Amino acid sequence: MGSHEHSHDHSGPEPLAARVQRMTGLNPACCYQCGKCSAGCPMAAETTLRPHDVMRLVARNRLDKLADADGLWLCLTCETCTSRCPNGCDPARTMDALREIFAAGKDGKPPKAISAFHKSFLNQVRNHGRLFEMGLIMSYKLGGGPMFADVTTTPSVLARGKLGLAPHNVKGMDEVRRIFAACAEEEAQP
Amino acid sequence: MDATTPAVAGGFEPRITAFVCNWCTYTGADLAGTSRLQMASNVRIIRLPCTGRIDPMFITKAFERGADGIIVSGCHPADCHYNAGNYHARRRFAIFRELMDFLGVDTGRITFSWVSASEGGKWRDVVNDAVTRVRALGPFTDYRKLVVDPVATATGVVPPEHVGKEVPA
Amino acid sequence: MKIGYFPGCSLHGLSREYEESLKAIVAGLDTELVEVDDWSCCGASSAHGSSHLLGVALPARNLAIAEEQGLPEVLAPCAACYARLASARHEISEDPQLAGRVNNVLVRDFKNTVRVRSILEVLKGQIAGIKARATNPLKDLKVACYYGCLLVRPVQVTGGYDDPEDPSSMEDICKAAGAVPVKWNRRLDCCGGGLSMSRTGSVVRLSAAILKDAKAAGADAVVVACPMCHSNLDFRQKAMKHRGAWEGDMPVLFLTQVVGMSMGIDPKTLGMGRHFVSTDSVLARTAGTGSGSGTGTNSAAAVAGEVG
Amino acid sequence: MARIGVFVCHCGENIGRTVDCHGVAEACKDVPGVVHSVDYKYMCSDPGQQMVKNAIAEKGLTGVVVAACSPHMHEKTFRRATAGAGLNPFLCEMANVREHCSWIHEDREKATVKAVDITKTIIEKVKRNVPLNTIRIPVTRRALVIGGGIAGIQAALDIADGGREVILVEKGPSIGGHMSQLSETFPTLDCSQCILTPRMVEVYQHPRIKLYAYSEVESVEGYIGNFKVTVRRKARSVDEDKCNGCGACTQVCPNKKIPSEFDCGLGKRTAIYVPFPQAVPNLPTVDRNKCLLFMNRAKGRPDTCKKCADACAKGAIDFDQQDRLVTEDVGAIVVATGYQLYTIGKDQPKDNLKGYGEYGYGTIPDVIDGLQFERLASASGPTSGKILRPSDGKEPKRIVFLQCIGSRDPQKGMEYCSKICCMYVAKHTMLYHHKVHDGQATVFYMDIRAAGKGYEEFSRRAIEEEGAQYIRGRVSRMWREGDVIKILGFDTLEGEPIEMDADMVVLATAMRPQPGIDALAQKLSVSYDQHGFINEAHPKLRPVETNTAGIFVAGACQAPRDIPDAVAMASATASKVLGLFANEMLEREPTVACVNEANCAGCFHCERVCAYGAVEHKDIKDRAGNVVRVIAYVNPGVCQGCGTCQATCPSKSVELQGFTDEQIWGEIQALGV
Ligand SMILES: Cc1cc2nc3c(=O)[nH]c(=O)nc-3n(C[C@H](O)[C@H](O)[C@H](O)COP(=O)(O)OP(=O)(O)OC[C@H]3O[C@@H](n4cnc5c(N)ncnc54)[C@H](O)[C@@H]3O)c2cc1C
Ligand SMILES: Cc1cc2nc3c(=O)[nH]c(=O)nc-3n(C[C@H](O)[C@H](O)[C@H](O)COP(=O)(O)OP(=O)(O)OC[C@H]3O[C@@H](n4cnc5c(N)ncnc54)[C@H](O)[C@@H]3O)c2cc1C
Ligand code: SF4
Ligand code: SF4
Ligand code: SF4
Ligand code: SF4
Ligand code: SF4
Ligand code: SF4
Ligand code: SF4
Ligand code: SF4
Repeated sequence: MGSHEHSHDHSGPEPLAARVQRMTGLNPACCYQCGKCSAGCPMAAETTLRPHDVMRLVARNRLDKLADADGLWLCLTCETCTSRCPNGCDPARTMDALREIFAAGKDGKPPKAISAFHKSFLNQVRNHGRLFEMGLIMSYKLGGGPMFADVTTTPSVLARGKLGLAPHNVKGMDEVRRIFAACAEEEAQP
Repeated sequence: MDATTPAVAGGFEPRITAFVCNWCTYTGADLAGTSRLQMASNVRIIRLPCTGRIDPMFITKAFERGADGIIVSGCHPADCHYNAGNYHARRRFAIFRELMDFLGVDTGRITFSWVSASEGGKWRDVVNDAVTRVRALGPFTDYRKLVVDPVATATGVVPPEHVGKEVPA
Repeated sequence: MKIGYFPGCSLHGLSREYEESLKAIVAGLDTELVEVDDWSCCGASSAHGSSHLLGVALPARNLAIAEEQGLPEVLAPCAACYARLASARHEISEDPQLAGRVNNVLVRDFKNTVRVRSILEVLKGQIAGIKARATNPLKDLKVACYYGCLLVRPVQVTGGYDDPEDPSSMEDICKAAGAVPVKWNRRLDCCGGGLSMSRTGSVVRLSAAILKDAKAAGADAVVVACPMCHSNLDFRQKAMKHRGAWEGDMPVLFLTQVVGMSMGIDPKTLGMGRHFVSTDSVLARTAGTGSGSGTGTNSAAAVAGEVG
Repeated sequence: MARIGVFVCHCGENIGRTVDCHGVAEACKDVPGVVHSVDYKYMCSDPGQQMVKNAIAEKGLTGVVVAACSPHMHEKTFRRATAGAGLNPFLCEMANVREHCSWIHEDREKATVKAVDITKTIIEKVKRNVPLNTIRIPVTRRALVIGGGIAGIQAALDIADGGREVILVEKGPSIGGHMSQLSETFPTLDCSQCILTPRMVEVYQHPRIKLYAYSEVESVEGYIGNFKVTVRRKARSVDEDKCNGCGACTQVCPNKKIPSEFDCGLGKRTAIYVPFPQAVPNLPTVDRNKCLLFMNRAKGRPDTCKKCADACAKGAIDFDQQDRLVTEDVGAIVVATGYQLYTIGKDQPKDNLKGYGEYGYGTIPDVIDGLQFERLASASGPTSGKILRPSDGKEPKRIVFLQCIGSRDPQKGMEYCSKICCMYVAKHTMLYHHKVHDGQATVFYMDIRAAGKGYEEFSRRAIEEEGAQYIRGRVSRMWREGDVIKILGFDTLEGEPIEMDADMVVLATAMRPQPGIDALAQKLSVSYDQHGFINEAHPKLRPVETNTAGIFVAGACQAPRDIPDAVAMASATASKVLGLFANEMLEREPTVACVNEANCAGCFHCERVCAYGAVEHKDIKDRAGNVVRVIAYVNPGVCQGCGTCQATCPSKSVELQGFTDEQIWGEIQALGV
């Protein structure tokens, strides 16, 4: 999670807006709800929470509403919202922070297919230092991703010499694992 | 005077000199008067056109002459009657405060505040707070430290002789 | 010129033709790529959504190694890697606190001195060389230059080497290679990026709209500079057809392949055979010197007036 | 030897209740230099004032201290009384023992001690006071107005009607400014030309207005009441005395394809041109960048063309005319240089990346700005008032307006609200619906800011009665497909993305100050904000003055302004100017700074901190006339008496009269008993 240098002496839980501001260094109150972010968001047609909704709910400390919605998980991190926001609000970064909050598992859960993908991805990196794509597909399917999609195309991918069958580890695996461990440890602190 | 003089029956009563601008704080203090806001009687006001006119040497001089605490107060930032005088004052006093700190003078003896013409109540609070704080700090005795001339230190220029000279009555 | 090189996972996997073509063209451009020693994954779209620190530390490890190698700048040809590396560099330089935490995690003395370059930035600097070596200029090849999301924005991260809303560097590079960029509208729209596997439907919708617009503008091929864009636009065309979102075959080329073709490099060396949508139509139009390949004049006429 | 008189006032019970006034008077008697010390019930009453006068006469006082109320209350009263007795009024000061003492304390003993202290500080100050004389500055009673938009026109007319001469300098070939480009004006929809043209003619014919059109201010020297202004009269290549405005020259000029500035590029003009038919002065101007003859000259080729000269029966065309510099003495200056619209898209320099590529302005021909729409809607415009889009001349059936483009956008544009665009967009939708009966106007907005008399009613009318569709949300991107503009927006009230087709789009772009305003402001030494708008002296109480005395500001060069605002400001500046011109001499308080020439080291720290530009450079010459030293000189006409220079001067060479170091040391001294 974000920086921990500030200690919070007030007893209640930290309001979401303050928490996000601490994590991102951006003030959610800067958003004046113009909707330019959502107007350009490629996923606006598919999600129930668009970037400007997310900004509003953060400003209003509505962790509950954010937890129930798909918007965070469908975001493509394409930065369209961020680069067009008149106020420099950076909704993409805000969503990262929220995903981080939810990924920690205490406040809600990402949809299965998507979390399975990210989990598989990060496992590949943790175990090999690089992405082993064949391994990613396998572990993703096993981990809860849609079972049959793409399976039919895999052989053609192999035929074009695109997928390696055996993982290659980086030499500095110790360091990569240490990075993961250290980040996890820092995250785990209250 | 020396530090023992003010130790009257009720204990130590600090002497505080206030340097205030004519347009905001002096008028705010007038308003406190017209509103009959009661406050500690330890403060003596010196009126200047603008906080921009206040030379840090006034403060050292006042300490030297027996003040236990100082108040400097003018218009709120951006409200200066003269546009920018208080801006220059703020910069000057930031440096001055560091210098006082460096000399070991408790900066709690010096209060900087902004009091507008409509803030009679705030002026009363500034006065009462300063008196309480300085009373707790006790009499100011180490004004000898101030013999080092802050302006000279800050600017490298020694002020000319006539500064502070006594005028024969 | 020596420049650090961060291939990233995709260039060693799904998009190895990108690396193949890149290496083939730089050989002719007096640029030497020095691979970052023992580089590791930048974390791509997964790390930063699960832990901000991880999303910064993974790219930072690579930048730190490059720094130790004495490399002043690193090329990340994959747009996603570029975005992760450049944004890590940006965030660390903006936030000394974060810099401290990253150094703690890496256990390295990383000073964040390495500049991160996109493929567009590097090739833009080589335009004269590309022009000079274009022995097989792609005269009639009408290309739709596709930037996608992360190559030119946000400016805070890219440093503004190109306009985020009206970029021109890819077109300039294609022009130097003798190709004819078409004017089209969806060159900055997102293709669906990282949702490729987990939410194919979204990718099909977004990518098909891009291909349709390119086709309407009269493009013979779409040019990309990102393995993820390539895979969504090329590999997913089958799924698009299957779902009725797109018909036709639009070859999708890496920018490096376009440059390579203009230099007359063997298509095989450029990895042209690795695409899912055949590139034969493209190769056919540019075979030889590109002078009189009279095919496809119908669409050429249609766009001749619009191209810059 | 000082002879000070002290007068302690009881103010009835107001002071007397808590302060032992008699005791104070007695205590002051012991202060060295005090020769007279009394107390009295009401000092400001006639007998009270008489006591002061008598004491001055009888005791030969050299200074007066009245310990009473705040100087803000009665300083003037007692200074007048002092002067009445023949003593310099600045030798009288008040000790505030009421507001600052009797009214805020209850303890009589403490209050009395404090009252003595207060009175003693003022006694010590007055001992060090010196006689000061009111500063009198002669005033040249002519005014300069810079900028001939509606604001400049109004200011010039008001001053001239008030009986004073005015010089009006306009950089363009005609006066009129942006108002002359407008079609109809909110909130009443009256024709802009109809109300403006008579005023322009009035300027031209006014016996007391000297109009310098096609001219710019070259330099300004001096200070309030005494400015010397040099004006560059740019060469029009037309002799104003000979030309009768027949227009024959413009008919024959072969270079007819120049985008007209007046029509915002939607119409064309010739190289010799009159910007619009009602131009004042009605004189043509040769655009030397576009005239074939001058283009030839630039290439070193012989003069050819000359068609205009051949056509001119008056022989008025003068290709060899040069810029002329004229100098004028004026006492006051009004700055009214107006605004420009935020130029985006093509005009935007690419390297600062502040353009709006996402809206295609400059690349999509049917994306235009508000002033271009005004020209389309204007009966005298390039389309004779028909709303026709630039690309193909078709009437747009679906028109979309985008508000706040470049405004309220700290990332790419200006963070401020341009104030007038909500209103002119509402106006544009009405004009459009009046002209295109089967058309639909849609507005993307964030807030509707219509805070003026009749403004809210006006914008509601656009929506309720005239059918404009208002959608709350900013558009993200626009592009062209075929001849349709595709708009990607979001309706934040409905919560849905919108993809909309339009035939034409109008961007309500931000209002910014005129280019070159910074250079002009520097010449005038007035300050401007980070956007280039001229700063007013006080945002509430001195809205049309600048912080340089004698220079005033009106209209959209101070902030985004509509016509009623601009005109109100202009009239206010005129009343300020006329007030200044009411007397031949300007009187000022003598509490100004004064440089000790012997000590001044010429470091000019004082100059840097003076917000009023009162510090000037003065050459000290030896007998041979060589400059040996440059020192500071404070212009008493400009100095406002803040004293910042004095606190800054490292060698204490500049002193504020009435608040000298000696006086203040004296006060401090008095407190330290
Ligand atoms: C699209 C649009 C529609 C509008 N509609 C309305 C409306 O319906 N109702 C309404 O009340 N307001 C309207 N306005 C606002 C109106 O245009 C302004 O309020 C008004 O023009 C301001 O007048 P001004 O004299 O301050 O500035 P300007 O009109 O800009 O005049 C300034 C003059 O100064 C000259 N100048 C500039 N610099 C110099 C220099 N250095 N030396 C000499 N001369 C110089 C310029 O050439 C110009 O002639 C509209 C504005 C826009 C953009
Ligand atoms: C809650 C509130 C907050 C505000 N805050 C701000 C702010 O922060 N900043 C700001 O710029 N503005 C503010 N304003 C606006 C500000 O109060 C007005 O702009 C300003 O007071 C108007 O001054 P005025 O002289 O026109 O009218 P008034 O202040 O109303 O003065 C009119 C005077 O005329 C007298 N009078 C009335 N009729 C007659 C008569 N027939 N004969 C003789 N005398 C008469 C009245 O007794 C009164 O003294 C605020 C207003 C409100 C309501
Ligand atoms: S995040 Fe930015 S673009 Fe989105 S609604 Fe808020 S201010 Fe507008
Ligand atoms: S970064 Fe996410 S929220 Fe922002 S525009 Fe892209 S998909 Fe939408
Ligand atoms: S001079 Fe002032 S204090 Fe004295 S009676 Fe008059 S108002 Fe009251
Ligand atoms: S033809 Fe001659 S007189 Fe007529 S407008 Fe032109 S310059 Fe003036
Ligand atoms: S010389 Fe020719 S081109 Fe120049 S203004 Fe006269 S007619 Fe026009
Ligand atoms: S006046 Fe209206 S349109 Fe103009 S900037 Fe302000 S809110 Fe936006
Ligand atoms: S600051 Fe003092 S010494 Fe320096 S120029 Fe001004 S008056 Fe002279
Ligand atoms: S007193 Fe103030 S206004 Fe006068 S010269 Fe000094 S700084 Fe300038």
